[in-house]
Amino acid sequence: MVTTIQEVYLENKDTKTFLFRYPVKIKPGQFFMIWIPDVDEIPLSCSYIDDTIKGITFRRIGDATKKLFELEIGDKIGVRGPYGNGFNIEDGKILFIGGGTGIITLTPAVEEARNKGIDTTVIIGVKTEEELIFEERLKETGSKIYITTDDGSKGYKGFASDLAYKLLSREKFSSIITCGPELMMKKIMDIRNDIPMQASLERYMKCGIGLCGHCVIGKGLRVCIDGPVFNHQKLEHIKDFGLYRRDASGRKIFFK
Amino acid sequence: MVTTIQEVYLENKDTKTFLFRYPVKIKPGQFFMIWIPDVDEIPLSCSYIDDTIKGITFRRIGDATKKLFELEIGDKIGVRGPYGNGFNIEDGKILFIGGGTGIITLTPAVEEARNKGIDTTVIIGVKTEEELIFEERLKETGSKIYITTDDGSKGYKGFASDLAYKLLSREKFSSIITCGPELMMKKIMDIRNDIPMQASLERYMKCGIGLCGHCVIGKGLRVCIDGPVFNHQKLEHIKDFGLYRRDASGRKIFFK
Amino acid sequence: MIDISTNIASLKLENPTILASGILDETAGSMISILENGAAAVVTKSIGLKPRKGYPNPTIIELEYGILNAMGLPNPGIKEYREEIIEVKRNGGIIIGSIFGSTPEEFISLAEKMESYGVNALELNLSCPHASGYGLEVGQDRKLVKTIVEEVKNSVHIPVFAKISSNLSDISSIAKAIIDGDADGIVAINTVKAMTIDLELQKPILSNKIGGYSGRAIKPIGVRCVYEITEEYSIPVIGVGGIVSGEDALEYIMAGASAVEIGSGIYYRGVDIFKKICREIESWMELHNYRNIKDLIGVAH
Amino acid sequence: MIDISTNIASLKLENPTILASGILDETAGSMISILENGAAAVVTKSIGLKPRKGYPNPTIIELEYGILNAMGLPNPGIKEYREEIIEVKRNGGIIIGSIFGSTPEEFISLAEKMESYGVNALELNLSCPHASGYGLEVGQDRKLVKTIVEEVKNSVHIPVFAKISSNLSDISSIAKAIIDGDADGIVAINTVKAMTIDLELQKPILSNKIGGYSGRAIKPIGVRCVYEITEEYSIPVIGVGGIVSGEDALEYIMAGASAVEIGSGIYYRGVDIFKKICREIESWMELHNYRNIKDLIGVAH
Ligand SMILES: Cc1cc2nc3c(=O)[nH]c(=O)nc-3n(C[C@H](O)[C@H](O)[C@H](O)COP(=O)(O)OP(=O)(O)OC[C@H]3O[C@@H](n4cnc5c(N)ncnc54)[C@H](O)[C@@H]3O)c2cc1C
Ligand SMILES: Cc1cc2nc3c(=O)[nH]c(=O)nc-3n(C[C@H](O)[C@H](O)[C@H](O)COP(=O)(O)OP(=O)(O)OC[C@H]3O[C@@H](n4cnc5c(N)ncnc54)[C@H](O)[C@@H]3O)c2cc1C
Ligand SMILES: Cc1cc2nc3c(=O)[nH]c(=O)nc-3n(C[C@H](O)[C@H](O)[C@H](O)COP(=O)(O)O)c2cc1C
Ligand SMILES: Cc1cc2nc3c(=O)[nH]c(=O)nc-3n(C[C@H](O)[C@H](O)[C@H](O)COP(=O)(O)O)c2cc1C
Ligand code: FES
Ligand code: FES
Repeated sequence: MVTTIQEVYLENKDTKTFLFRYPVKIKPGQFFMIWIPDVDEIPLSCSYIDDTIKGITFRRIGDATKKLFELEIGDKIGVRGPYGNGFNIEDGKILFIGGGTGIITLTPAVEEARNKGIDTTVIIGVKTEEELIFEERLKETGSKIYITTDDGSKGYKGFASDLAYKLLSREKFSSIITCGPELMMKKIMDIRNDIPMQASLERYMKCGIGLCGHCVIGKGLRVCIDGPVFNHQKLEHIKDFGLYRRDASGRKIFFK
Repeated sequence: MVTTIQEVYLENKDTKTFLFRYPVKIKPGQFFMIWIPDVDEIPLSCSYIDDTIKGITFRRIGDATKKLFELEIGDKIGVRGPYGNGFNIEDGKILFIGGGTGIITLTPAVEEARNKGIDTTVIIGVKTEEELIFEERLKETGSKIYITTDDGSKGYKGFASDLAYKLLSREKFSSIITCGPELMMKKIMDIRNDIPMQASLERYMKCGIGLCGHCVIGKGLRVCIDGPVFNHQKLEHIKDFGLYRRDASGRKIFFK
Repeated sequence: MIDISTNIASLKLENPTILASGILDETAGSMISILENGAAAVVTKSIGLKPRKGYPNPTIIELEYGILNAMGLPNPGIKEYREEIIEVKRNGGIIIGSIFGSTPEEFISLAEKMESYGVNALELNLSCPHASGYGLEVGQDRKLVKTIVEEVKNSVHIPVFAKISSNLSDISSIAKAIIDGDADGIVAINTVKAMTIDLELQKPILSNKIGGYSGRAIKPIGVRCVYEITEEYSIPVIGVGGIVSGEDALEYIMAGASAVEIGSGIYYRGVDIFKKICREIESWMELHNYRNIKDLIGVAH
Repeated sequence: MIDISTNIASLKLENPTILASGILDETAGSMISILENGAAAVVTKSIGLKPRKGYPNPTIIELEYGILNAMGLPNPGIKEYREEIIEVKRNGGIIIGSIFGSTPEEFISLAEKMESYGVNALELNLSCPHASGYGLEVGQDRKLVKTIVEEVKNSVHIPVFAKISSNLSDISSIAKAIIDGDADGIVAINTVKAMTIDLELQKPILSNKIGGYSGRAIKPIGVRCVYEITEEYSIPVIGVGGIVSGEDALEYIMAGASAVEIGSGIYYRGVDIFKKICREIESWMELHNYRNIKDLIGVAH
């Protein structure tokens, strides 16, 4: 479906949010395939959920996101989806850990958890203060918010996973929900201390509907259909997790 | 759909009835396209209506009906449909006039009328006594039954239309429903005395679904969709009615 | 005011919808009714020199996403069909005569008769997928196609369109042959060669076994053909295949079609599909601020 | 006991279902999962000599009655793909290596590597409808087809199948070329050339514009091709195109297919479609008193 961009927000110098009409039911953690005419079609999480209006939030890093960044209110984009499974948000006390753009995917999940009255703690990890996004939006949910920066320009100096380790050793959480660089998520798997965990993965996607096989990990798990959210039981059996992803041709690219 | 012949009845030496499973709703006057494998597919009225079981009754006259006549219980035939509009059976006092195989099409209509408690009179017109069919079935409905034979071998000697003329002049009917040779029906149009009339027409059919145009009469009336039943208002404007039909190639064949 | 009138060569049409060949065009009454239902023009069924009964039934079968048919080109022959054309003309409609033959001579003879009966244009059937010796069997031979088009063009004064198939390895070279023959337009596509087998009887359902697939399912195939032809050549194209809504028609028009033909769509939406499609095109244009449908022809290139 | 095992040439299959090329066959894990979901064999995605990214997205789009794709033959190249094959073989599955090239030499080189990696058979992609210089562009040239098949056959010892397109004017002559080249089987059909245009953006949706149509809508086209080939020749045929249910598979088998490949069906029914289809075939056979699926191959002729 082609839809018209209705509102545009600049989240930081490289990140924008678009809102558009797209009246379907969506679970936090699900994503769209966004067609940027003449350029590309890329997966982007649904970052804003309302009955008729949906949003995407993206960081410009390459051709597609750069072109998307230039679009304005009234411009048209193609939207397919929602695709994927989304997060499973259950009662308890949840620790959300978002690294980089990962926080985009997590924010609607935090909002849903809060709407259900769940106790939520959020770690937002970025390289440096000016990359921070959604701080206000997350504060408004009434969650406990921690910020980490690699360079110490704001909040805790260090990696989100370092702070997570500390929080986990002094507080009791019923589950962890994370999205961010895969090595960060892998680290969290190692330190999670038997706490149930869900992680949202990113893989190169072409079809988004489980046919092309480009996003497959482990023993035939399709990130676009069986994921992008996987729980720790599944992650334990995915040997590629934290090890490698594949490029557009299907060649392995090892994480470093 | 392919169905299996479940019961076979010999109605007279050239006419048989097949019953088969075909669980759809049908109105009297609607027809099927019956596929006789390796031979042909022909239109035949639904002659027996039950929720799950339907029937066809046919007279052997050419290749297709001859082959059909040879089939037995357990044999398979293809059935498409029901197609066409069917009769409109309204309260009052109805005169049914069936000529030749036309009575096959009328009988379920008579039955429905009687089920609705309508006063029904039926003229069954045949060439000679041994061609008579459905006499018992029609008697069981409690209708007033008249039989006409061209040769006087049973009942009134003469044409069904002759007897109809007599009945119409001495009784008051609220409507006439007829099926039979087109010249007979044309005659009835002429003598109907302003009584509303419905006639079921036969034209060469190929598709049965209103596309091929083979059954078209008048100004674009498709016998398979807009008919086969037409009321007198429509019939008055169909210049081919009683004049000509078309063969398989679309050439006009004039009635004589 | 929204203008949905269009031209194909010198033929002026009030709107872009035309009745496709072989559907409800056996009798004058039928064609007049289609014109009254909003079609800007009708194409006759494909007519040959002699009467032909066509194949025995089953000749047509509804599939899940389309229609499959192998009628076998039934027609009363050019001589008897004359009166149908005369009657349509008397009523004042635009009528395009579809003809089929196996040699240039047959095509010429049919074309001349059609012209003398008063048709407004000709459509050469070079694409029927299921009639041995005719249609696609002629239409895949580049040289023969060129000769037929050329000789017909030399014999008549009305516009000549050639109807082609999607069942070609190289649609471009056949389009080229048609253009070299100096045709006034290309009609794309005819039905797609296909078959369906009944599992109970373990037989192909159509008496001819192989038939032509039309209706909803084939739209992406037809759109592709129209796009391919108009991407390479500038000849006017009439799009056909699976058009059921105004949006479908617009898709063909954006792909490069100057007008569209509609056949199986009648099964899905009734004989007034022509009116409905025109209304849908108009309301799409209104919503998108277009005033002239000609501005949409080929915009997807 | 109902026996649904089948053979194509010397290849023995537990059941007639095979994963079609290009669907969920990029990684060993994916192919192993498909084998565990009931497929008797998997075909690899079409592999070339060098890594290829394929076309930019959009490369695939869901249509109303099918799927349209123009992936552009993305693949990691024959060298890197080796480990995927080795891993599938280690797990014990039957794997058919699909390869594409533009010259006989390329095909030979790929075929020899595939054989050395341990594939059980080869599928020559002579039919991809949207990769310039490959696939259908090769597969419509009769002489080239014969040479490729012949030379590949002379270079390897495993069975060689050639996958053909429905977009051929004359499928019979291409089938003949394949048979003359001494292939062990024909796979029919690849996707059908098609296009879809978005009305809002007034552009073809796929980045490559033209793509290949698969899924439900194309079944009657595939069945026709299988019937046409097996009517004329006695070479084993694998049927592909729009198979979603056991009944669909049986339709291909009655048309003459010895086995079937399934691709887009996964979209409609999940990865366990292979198991489901086998179960549906068995229950149809039970109901109709068949014990051996081989008794149904080609019965519609
Ligand atoms: C399920 C999912 C959800 C995502 N959600 C968001 C989000 O909400 N916000 C956000 O900013 N980013 C998100 N991403 C990442 C986003 O898709 C990439 O940033 C984007 O595709 C980059 O495209 P580009 O052309 O600008 O960059 P390029 O220069 O083309 O690529 C940069 C990197 O992006 C990745 N990428 C490119 N194309 C694709 C593709 N088709 N599928 C997957 N990855 C690709 C590649 O791995 C590449 O390394 C998500 C990815 C996935 C898989
Ligand atoms: C709506 C309708 C309902 C009918 N209902 C009955 C019925 O209930 N019982 C019955 O015995 N007959 C019925 N008929 C007539 C029946 O269709 C023909 O008797 C039958 O088609 C003859 O086929 P044949 O091959 O045996 O004879 P042929 O020798 O092929 O033809 C004999 C005559 O049957 C007619 N006919 C042949 N094929 C067709 C066709 N495809 N469509 C229409 N007419 C055809 C021709 O006009 C021909 O003159 C009906 C016809 C129509 C149109
Ligand atoms: C029943 C039927 C008969 C047809 N007869 C002809 C014909 O005689 N000549 C011809 O050129 N095309 C014929 N066609 C093809 C149509 O004109 C048209 O090209 C095709 O059906 C695709 O369009 P649609 O999907 O709108 O039906 C026929 C199609 C059908 C369904
Ligand atoms: C996403 C996708 C990718 C494909 N890639 C290939 C390929 O690389 N090589 C090939 O021979 N066929 C390829 N095909 C064609 C399929 O193997 C199959 O022939 C076609 O899709 C018809 O079968 P289906 O309707 O079951 O999908 C691809 C099809 C799809 C949908
Ligand atoms: S993106 Fe194609 S299978 Fe997931
Ligand atoms: S039988 Fe084809 S239109 Fe009536």
